[in-house]
Amino acid sequence: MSRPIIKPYMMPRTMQEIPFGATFESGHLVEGNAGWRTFKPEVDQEKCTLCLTCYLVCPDGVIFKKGDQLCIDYDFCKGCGICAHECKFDAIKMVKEEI
Amino acid sequence: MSAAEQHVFVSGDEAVAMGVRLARPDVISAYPITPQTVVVERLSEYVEDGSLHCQFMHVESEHSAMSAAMGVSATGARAFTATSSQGLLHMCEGLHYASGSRFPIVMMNANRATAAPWNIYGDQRDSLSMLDCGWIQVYVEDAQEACDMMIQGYRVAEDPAVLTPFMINLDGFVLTHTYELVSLPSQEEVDEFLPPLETENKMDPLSPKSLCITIGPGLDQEIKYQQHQAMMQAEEVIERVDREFGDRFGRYYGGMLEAYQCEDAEFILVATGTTVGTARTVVDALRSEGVSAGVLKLRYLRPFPVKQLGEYARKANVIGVLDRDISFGMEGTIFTNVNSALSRCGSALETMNFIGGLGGRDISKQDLTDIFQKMQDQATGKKQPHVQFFGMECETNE
Amino acid sequence: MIEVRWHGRGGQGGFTAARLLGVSAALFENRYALAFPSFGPERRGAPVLGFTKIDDKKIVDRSAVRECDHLVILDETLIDDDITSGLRPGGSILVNTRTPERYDELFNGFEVSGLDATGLALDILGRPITNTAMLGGLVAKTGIVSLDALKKGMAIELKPALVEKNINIAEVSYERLQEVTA
Amino acid sequence: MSKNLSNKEYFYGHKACPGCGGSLAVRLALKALGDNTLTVLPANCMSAVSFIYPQMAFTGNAMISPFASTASMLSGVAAGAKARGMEDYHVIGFAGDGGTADIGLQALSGAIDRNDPVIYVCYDNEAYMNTGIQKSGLTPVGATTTTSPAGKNESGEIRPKKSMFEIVAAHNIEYAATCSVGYPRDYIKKIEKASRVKGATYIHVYAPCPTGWGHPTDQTIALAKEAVDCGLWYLAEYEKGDFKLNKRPKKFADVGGHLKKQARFRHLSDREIQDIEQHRDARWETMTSKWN
Repeated sequence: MSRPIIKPYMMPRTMQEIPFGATFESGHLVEGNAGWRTFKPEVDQEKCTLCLTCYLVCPDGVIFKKGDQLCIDYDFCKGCGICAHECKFDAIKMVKEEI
Repeated sequence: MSAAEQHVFVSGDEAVAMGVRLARPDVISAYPITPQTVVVERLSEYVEDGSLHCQFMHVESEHSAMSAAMGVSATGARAFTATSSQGLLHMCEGLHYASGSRFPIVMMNANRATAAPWNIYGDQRDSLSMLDCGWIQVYVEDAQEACDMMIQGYRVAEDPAVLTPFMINLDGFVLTHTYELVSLPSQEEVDEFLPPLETENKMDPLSPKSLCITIGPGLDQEIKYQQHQAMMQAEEVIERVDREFGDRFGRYYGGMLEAYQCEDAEFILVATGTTVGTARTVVDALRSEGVSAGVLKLRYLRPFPVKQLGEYARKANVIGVLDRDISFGMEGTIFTNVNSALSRCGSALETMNFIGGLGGRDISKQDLTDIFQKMQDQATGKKQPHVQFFGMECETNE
Repeated sequence: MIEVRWHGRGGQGGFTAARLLGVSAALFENRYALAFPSFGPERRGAPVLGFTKIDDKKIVDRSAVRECDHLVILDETLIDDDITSGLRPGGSILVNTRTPERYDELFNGFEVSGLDATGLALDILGRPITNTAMLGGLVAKTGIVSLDALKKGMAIELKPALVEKNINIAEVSYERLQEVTA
Repeated sequence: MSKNLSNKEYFYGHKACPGCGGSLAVRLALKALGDNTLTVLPANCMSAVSFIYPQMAFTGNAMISPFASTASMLSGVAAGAKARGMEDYHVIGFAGDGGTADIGLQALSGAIDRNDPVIYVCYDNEAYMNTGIQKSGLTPVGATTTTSPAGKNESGEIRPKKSMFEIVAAHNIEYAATCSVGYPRDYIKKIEKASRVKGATYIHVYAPCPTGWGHPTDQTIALAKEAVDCGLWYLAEYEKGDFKLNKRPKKFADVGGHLKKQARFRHLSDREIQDIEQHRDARWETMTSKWN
């Protein structure tokens, strides 16, 4: 797996479960950042050349290639729009998030 | 005394360096400051001559010395540092950080006055102002104890029930720069006594960790409770480790505290560090005159020997507390701690605080004899201030 | 307990002598010793004191030395009216001088010996480092430790290149003082 | 695309503001270094957004250092890793502009002086953003911050940025470079280069902060690139005692246009913008005449 996933986590109920010495498991994610978005990026796979510039400049690292498709991990995309702005092929559009 | 022991005639600082060498730290990060300097000089020589396989990191400040030691400890390696006075104060942030992270760093501190005025001589205002940093604090009386506590220090600090940093305090100059006979155990014996460090809270390539993480109001208090528990558990570990050390090397120091002539003493002086030695001779002299005097050597101030103190206080008439420190506007810090301990033990004993030996002022036998006299006066109804400075050079208009 | 006070200047080796005496007593005569300098920053040329305490039992009193039994003066320019302060009545003084008689009045009541340690050091070491000469003299004069213990102490404490010559100096000064005091 | 760039994400699920340049700098550097990287961050935005128990955004080993001691803790980690016999690892730190040029400068100097095998990255967003946009030693002339407010009497920050790159180079460091998240490939290349050096290295990466600079979140990369193109930032390397400019714009892009895209500069008069241009020209005069 190239990126960590959200795992369910119960907050400690006993002292034994308290993270010892303020140390905890790395890459331990309990929630996404999807709720931060107002706009979300949508990829036009036809226009996309898989140049991966968007992947390179994404501060959250949520863009990845799967086969010949460009994918976005919407659990963690914050909707900053950098990918859409930097795409030279106009292959990513920011669209209003619909709930 | 074991047959493999070697005798040397060294200063307190050198005894520390020799003890550290026997404890085999992986990395030493230290910055020089009088009167700790000889420790880092000797350790540098040991690293250079190959008698200590260790990296010596020349940091550019005490703040960095402690930060580097934490970095070392964060990889699970054994770290040592040493400082004094202003240097200890400069480290203060790191002291809290290290204890919260449960890094079993061992540090030597040469007790020295804190500026202003600028003063390089001994008192205990530096380490006593750090009592709340979450470090175990021990105060030693001579070079032998200093050397031995370097070895015991790692053993206690690294105990799974403790995992708390450990500060060994030596009175500046009077101990750090005085030469005396020290017995050094062999490396093999120390290796048997002190196993390599094993700890969970470290960077691990196979199971990566995030250290010194952010924890909000939701759980921070529990982390602090955990730290407190570890410190409380340290008491039992300190006693056990000291006993085992005594069995192996023939020197048992009394664990949390050592009582000298206290069993039946009416007048007990509570003291720390080198002053205890002088107090022993004064107690001997008073005893020969029929005064039932004793001295209680507080070895550990964190954790604090509450129970033990209470037991000795039960039979006493007056307890005097000698502080080479003053918490301005209140009293000596050790006095505050002793009073709290006694009150918890249900003792309503008279206690008196004697403040002196500041900025390197000598504490003479006469000073201590006078202190015992004042305690006797108090018992016979001649009431005095509970907190008094002794050995003043000028009239104080009190 | 025997208490010795050493007077010298930074760089003359007064404290090293105090320490060597302690080493010899502690490691080679099964006794206890403390050796310490006057505390503070070290500066070449400034007056410094050294102290050695020797006893048959462990020395626990670490308060400042107020009184002493023996005074060793490595540099006679340090002599002033107060230099004998704290020296117990009848105590001994060893001073590095060619003319000890000039201090007869000042040192009245004490057992005074002179030793031309500077001359001796210049002859043997080629440098005016007088500490080991004075040490040999003190040991001859007082018998605090044996010459043998002193030599052993020097052998383990001094830099290897310096051991032979310094032992030589101590032996010569030991003999001289024995002649003087005999 | 760099061939060696890991497809794994080592900095994920963090709580940095949308469009954060600093988080991109951290992400790309860690991807360039790959598995078994030991990371140290002082108290700053990047640590504040990634160690929020129980959400740990670093997938590798990472720790927070005291603010002043990113570099010394890095040195300690490097020494400890060596002592523990670890193999194939990198030790990297990420401090901000304040954490580097102000409070952390002494420790950084010490680590470079010791030539400890660590990569020190300064992500420069030109103010103390974590505490709410206060002026740092790397805040540029004219920028308004909460402690260098532009008002009736002052026009924002009045002193130029410290030249961290040259300060570091003056230590005769093994390798140092300036970068911008607007030129990500250049940045990755330089991180990779630093990772091959056996001693201390320093990478200074220009990283816009939409929150602190007052620009739309999608402009981060564009502004970081434009800053280089208009000459307010530069791409350079210091290696084996030599300075080298990696990019010499033939003609600078428009400074005024660039500055006016950011709320922090919007108060500047034409005259003040001209002053900034003049300062830029003088700086480039020195760089182009003295550096290769």
